[in-house]
Amino acid sequence: MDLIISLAINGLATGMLIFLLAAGLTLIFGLMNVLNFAHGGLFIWGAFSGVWVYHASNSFILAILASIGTGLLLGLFTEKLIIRPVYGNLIQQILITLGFMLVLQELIKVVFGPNQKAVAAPKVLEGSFVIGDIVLIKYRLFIIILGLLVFFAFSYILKNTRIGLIVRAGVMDREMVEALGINIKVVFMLVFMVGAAIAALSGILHAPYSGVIYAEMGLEFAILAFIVVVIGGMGSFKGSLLAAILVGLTQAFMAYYVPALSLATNMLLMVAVLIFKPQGLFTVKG
Amino acid sequence: MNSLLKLENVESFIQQYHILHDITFDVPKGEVTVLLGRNGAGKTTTLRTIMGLNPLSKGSIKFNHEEVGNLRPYVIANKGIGYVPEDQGIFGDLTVGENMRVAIKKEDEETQKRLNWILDLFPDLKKFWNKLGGTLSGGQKQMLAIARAYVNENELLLIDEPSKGLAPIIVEKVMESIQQMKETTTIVLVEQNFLMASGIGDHFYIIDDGRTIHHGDMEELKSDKALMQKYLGIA
Amino acid sequence: GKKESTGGGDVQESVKIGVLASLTGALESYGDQTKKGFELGMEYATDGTMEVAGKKLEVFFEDTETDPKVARQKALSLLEDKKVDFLVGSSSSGDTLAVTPLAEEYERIMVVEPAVADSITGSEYNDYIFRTGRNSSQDAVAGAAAIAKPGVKIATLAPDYSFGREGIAAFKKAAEELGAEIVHEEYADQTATDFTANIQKVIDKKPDYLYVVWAGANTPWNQINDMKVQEKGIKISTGVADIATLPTMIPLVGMEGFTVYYHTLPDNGVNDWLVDKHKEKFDGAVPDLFTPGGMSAAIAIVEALKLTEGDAHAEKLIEVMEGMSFETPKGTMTFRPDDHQALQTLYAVTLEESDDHDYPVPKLVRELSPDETAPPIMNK
Amino acid sequence: MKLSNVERSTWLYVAISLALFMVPLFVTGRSMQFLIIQIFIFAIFAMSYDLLLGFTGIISFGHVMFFGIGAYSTAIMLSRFETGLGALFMAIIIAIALSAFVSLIVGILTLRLRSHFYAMLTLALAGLFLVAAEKWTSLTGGNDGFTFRIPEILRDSQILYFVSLTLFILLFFGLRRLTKSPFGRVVMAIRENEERVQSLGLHVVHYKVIVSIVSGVVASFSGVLYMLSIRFVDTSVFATEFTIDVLLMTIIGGVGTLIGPIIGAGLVEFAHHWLSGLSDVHWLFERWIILYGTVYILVVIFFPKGIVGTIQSKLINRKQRAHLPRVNKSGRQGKKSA
Amino acid sequence: MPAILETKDLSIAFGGHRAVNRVSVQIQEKKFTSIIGPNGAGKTTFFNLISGQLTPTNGSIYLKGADIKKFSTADRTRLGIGRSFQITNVFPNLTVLENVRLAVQAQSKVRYQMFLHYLYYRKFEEKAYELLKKVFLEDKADSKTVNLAHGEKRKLEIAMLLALETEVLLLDEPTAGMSLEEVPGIIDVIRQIKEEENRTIVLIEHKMDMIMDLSDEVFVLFHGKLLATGTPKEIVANETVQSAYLGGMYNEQLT
Ligand SMILES: Nc1ncnc2c1ncn2[C@@H]1O[C@H](COP(=O)(O)OP(=O)(O)OP(=O)(O)O)[C@@H](O)[C@H]1O
Ligand SMILES: Nc1ncnc2c1ncn2[C@@H]1O[C@H](COP(=O)(O)OP(=O)(O)OP(=O)(O)O)[C@@H](O)[C@H]1O
Ligand SMILES: [Mg+2]
Ligand SMILES: [Mg+2]
Repeated sequence: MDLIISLAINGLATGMLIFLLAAGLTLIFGLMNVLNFAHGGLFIWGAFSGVWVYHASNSFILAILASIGTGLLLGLFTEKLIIRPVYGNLIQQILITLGFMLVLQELIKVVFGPNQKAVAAPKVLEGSFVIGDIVLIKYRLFIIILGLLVFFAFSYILKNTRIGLIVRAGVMDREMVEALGINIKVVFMLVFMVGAAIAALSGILHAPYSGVIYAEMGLEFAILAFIVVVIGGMGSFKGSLLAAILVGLTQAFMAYYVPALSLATNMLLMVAVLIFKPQGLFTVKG
Repeated sequence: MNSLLKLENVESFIQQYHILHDITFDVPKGEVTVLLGRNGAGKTTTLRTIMGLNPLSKGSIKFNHEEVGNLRPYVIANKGIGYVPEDQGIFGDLTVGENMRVAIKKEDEETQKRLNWILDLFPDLKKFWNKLGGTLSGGQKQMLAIARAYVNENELLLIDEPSKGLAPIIVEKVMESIQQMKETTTIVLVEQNFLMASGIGDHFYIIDDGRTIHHGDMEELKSDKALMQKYLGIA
Repeated sequence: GKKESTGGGDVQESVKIGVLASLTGALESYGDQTKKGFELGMEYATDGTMEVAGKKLEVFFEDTETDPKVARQKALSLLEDKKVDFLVGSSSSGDTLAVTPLAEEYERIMVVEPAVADSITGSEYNDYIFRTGRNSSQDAVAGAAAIAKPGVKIATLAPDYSFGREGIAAFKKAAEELGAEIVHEEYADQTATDFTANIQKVIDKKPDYLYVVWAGANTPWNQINDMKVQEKGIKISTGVADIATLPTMIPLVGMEGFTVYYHTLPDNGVNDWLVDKHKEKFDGAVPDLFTPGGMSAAIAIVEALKLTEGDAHAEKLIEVMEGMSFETPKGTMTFRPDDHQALQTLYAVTLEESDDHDYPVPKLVRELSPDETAPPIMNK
Repeated sequence: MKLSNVERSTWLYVAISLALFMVPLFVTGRSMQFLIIQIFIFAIFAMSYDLLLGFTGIISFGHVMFFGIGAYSTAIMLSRFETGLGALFMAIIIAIALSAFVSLIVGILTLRLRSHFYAMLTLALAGLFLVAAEKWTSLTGGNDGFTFRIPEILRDSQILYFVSLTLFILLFFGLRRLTKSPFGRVVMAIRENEERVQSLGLHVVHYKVIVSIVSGVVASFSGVLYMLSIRFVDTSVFATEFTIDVLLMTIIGGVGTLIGPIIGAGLVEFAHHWLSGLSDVHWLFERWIILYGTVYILVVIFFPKGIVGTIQSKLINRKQRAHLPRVNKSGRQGKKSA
Repeated sequence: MPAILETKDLSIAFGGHRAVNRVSVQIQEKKFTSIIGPNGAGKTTFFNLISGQLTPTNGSIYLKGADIKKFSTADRTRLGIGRSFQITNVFPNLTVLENVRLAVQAQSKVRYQMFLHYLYYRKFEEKAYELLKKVFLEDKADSKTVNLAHGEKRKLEIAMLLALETEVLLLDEPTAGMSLEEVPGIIDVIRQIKEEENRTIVLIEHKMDMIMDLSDEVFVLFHGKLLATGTPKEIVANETVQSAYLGGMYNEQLT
């Protein structure tokens, strides 16, 4: 029983981290229908810039703010120069965002050097609570809380403002939204910036979790995030959360009980979802 | 005569195609101006050019004596112009209610009053308030498109073939609604249903091959069979 | 055009060497180390003349991008266009294996450095391949030598692919020969970020040691620490890699393991020269994990050419290189005649905090002699 | 069919093909030939991808699995059995059968659903193939891979060049004909509006499954050739990077043009080779990947439909402008009297 | 005369809403049947059920006595039910001629032919061109379909339906948005098909004069149910129909 609780909590934390990673993607992919392969690039830039500030200032809070700032800025730049010319064209999106991904990834090495960087959790979040045989890693609890916070904040915003509707409408028919008196360009830009900021945030949060950051992790994690978005049903925030948690938990339990298949966990999960519930596991409207 | 919208020698290209050659017309405030013409004459393109959805290559478009040619569509819309597009422009993955919410500019009492009036006009919309726009019937979509334009207070409405796909009884309601709105709102109407066009139109312009080739009072046209035969092909 | 260009050497004025390494991409820091080490090695072995037996030495570096296809293409270009007499490389085993058959086909010596796969000098062996880098089995034997004693209970954790599986298999064999007992083998997804389940299983088995084989940036160290493995009386042991990874090992201070190289460990003149020269040339930076390897490869080539008096024909070279001993920053290395693997010193270390760095550094426990770490012969 | 009916572009392609046969006369270096062979291989791979993406509108994120199937069948057959042409022939048969089977299954499972399901299922399956290759070490050599020998005659670089070129040309003309056949027309209509094709009385799923099979089989040929050229296999032949590469090649050249992916393959291989070679010139170019990524971005901005696609539509526009009045009246007449 | 198409208790519900509710009708061979009804009455949905775009929750559909409920859209087209769409639904990036050519080809035996060039089948192209002429669209033959004006798209929709040469033609508001001048021409085309080719035509329209002019029989749908059937005259005289559908304006017109 203790073991199960331990596994569950850790799985949940992994899931939350994946959710944070996927959240930016869901927002951009789900609302704006943009397949943003540069997402991983935003993620690593968030991680590296945050860690740089963290090491310079010794303050994790500053680091988080810095990476959000980086995300917003990069988001602005990316939307204006990279994404704007290719709205509504999936194929061009793939090419241009992959190209930009390469540039972002390689630029990391120019700016921060080619080596991986070790990152420790801030002192307050280091170590774990031990209750009986249950080990609760502090940093993971922190991530779980933060993930839930992001989830509820965004669910609230999307539900209670017109923004979500406008963006979705804009994707279906840009012209019509403009003809209704809405400056869709600005709306898209803001949404993209926010998506980029969450990606960057998940980057800095990921750093102490895995203890190390490196330029190539961007694409790796972006693919994972993409899988989660699909399993959750495209564009559904709740779906992404549940799918991410499902992936986290499955990984944790498979690694313990069926280690032989743990390599294939994500893929098997995806195959199962596609075959048995192709609309996505948790398609919820909105 | 107090003119609200004035087009002078408007020309427009879509990609390399020269679609509008010379459109000139004048929309007096508080009246219904009808654009007539055969398929492909350029009526829709004219409305789209006014809305800023097509580039204006030459000529001028003045709204309230202010040049609006080639402004961004949302700027034009916010000057008080509403638009019902020919293809309805319904957001298929949004519900009827959400479609309306996207359109509503400010949520005040006035708007609520208008909304109630619209829902009385088209009870179907009320009934299917939570239904996805994409699953509506053709006529219901048309109603929704009209409703979206009605819900904000606009000085000018551009309406492209509203009667298309509507049951006769609804066409009648739409005509009535336009009559009611004339007090506050000026209307440019593209309409093929001559019964409707002649029923509510005050003036008409005939467009052919991207040019305005004739205009006059609707009453005149209704009584002048030769004119109708010449320009509209109806006896 | 076939045949015309086989056999180099006799009339040529110079001897050409092509070095393949990952100079961009995920392994670029390894490639960079090899490159720097090789350049310094040439300088050291020729006393700065870049000549041996009256012949000029020319070196060409090519980037394999860690892609077997590119590696092969670059190797072909080196062999055909540059007409090199030696190949050296490369940073990844895949790149290396895509090239070794070319060494045989063109009858050129290839010095493998630092690719570790056993199969290079095992199942995929050919006579033209010599390896100055250590192989996975050597690591495993060293890992075992560092901790295995009669009565010691060991659990293992490794990534779930051939590198991890083979590494553990070799470790197990060596450790059991030394009298230890392997109580549990745990394998984790190589891309995993959550190791708690695996660590939990290890804890359940209550071993004396947890021996970890890991490669890749997603390390389990933090989580091992967070789950208080060491507090539970389980000691950690693993191989210490390059300097960039040392900060990630802060949670492992006190662990007993082994390493291929750390600049303070070897005690010999060649290493002193290397450390000094490296600092001088590269802004005070010290040589890293694979720098001495690159240097060793260069020294091996120059020494062999000295023995053949500048003759770069492969048959001649093979003859002198089999069994050849040469001095490297890691002490004396010897190419074992059976499989051309260089037997070499590895180092048993503990990881200790250091005053000079904000990361822990390995402290020598004892040198593991070339004989002690000799891997099994696998090319038969 | 009379010669006069043959399209003008066909003559152009025939001429280019003949010219390609001459290339080894000038390019004698084995490494350059190797590079060109790689272009043929990836051109085949990219054409197969274009058939899916460009002509039918199906996105696959796991196309590499067919490449890998071709590669492993070849590697395993050649290393297990005598390295004669017989083993190679068997390998090809196995590659065809296996990739046809896999694409049939994937097609049947997902092609009746919305388009991205195919993308995701192929991604997942390619991932599973990768895991299988990594785990089944006795057969695949796992992550380390293994080397093997190929039939004596193919070891000669020139001969391998001609073999690859011939296969490439055959497949090019074959696929071109397919896209211009009545079948191909339907397939292009499916890309435009699937539902409508259905109500014309055509079974969309049949077409898509057939396309998916053809594309899978063609892709597996590129895997076979790849093995003959590098004679070493490891699990990287199932790596997602290959899918991304082939996706980029197809898009850069221009989707739905068939010739575009070929140009894309050439461009990507050469740009890659050339840019990475620049690192000797200046230290700035050590980060050549930045330039490489920038090329992608520039292509989208200056050639939004891909290189061939953009040029084609420019040409068509010019033609239309020139003939606009005539096409409607006299232009049609000519056709009817013929 | 036998019924070529027959529905029995045909129903479909979306969520709780019964869009078509137990509709049983018989459509006579070679007759002209019209369906009218208010917006949202279920007319298009009824077509969707017959042509296979939707699967009924209840009831059955018979074509010449055979139950076709299990058949796919494509199969039903091959069996002889062709339809046009209310919202124009064609291949936007192909030319107008190509659109029709595809429909002609779909009807032929070379649907899976992969090895011959499509231009080899010249007769398809000629036939397509003939059809475009029939609907007065030949001068747009080489335009991309996206670039057509609304009315032009409606004509293309009709040409494509004619190309299928099915026994039964389902026309969903074919003249909506077509100009006054052109409507009579299209009506002529439809009449001509009815008279010369003896095909069965089912029409949905809101233009009452057209219904009156062409129909042999009229069905009225109301809230998913069959409200009335009869000759055009009977229907127009029906008071329920008048109040539910036609409204005052039409009556004024009649009187
Ligand atoms: N995007 C486009 N590209 C090229 N030509 C176009 C485009 N849009 C419209 N056209 C052409 O411009 C002309 C005018 O079209 P428009 O839609 O304005 O006509 P309309 O008068 O509204 O006709 P309808 O009554 O059929 O709606 C038509 O001949 C049409 O083919
Ligand atoms: N796919 C669907 N999902 C949910 N509801 C649907 C769907 N299709 C149609 N409906 C509903 O069924 C009802 C009937 O629609 P239908 O399109 O058949 O009407 P119609 O009689 O053709 O009307 P119109 O004259 O306006 O075209 C409408 O209320 C519509 O909203
Ligand atoms: Mg129009
Ligand atoms: Mg309808």
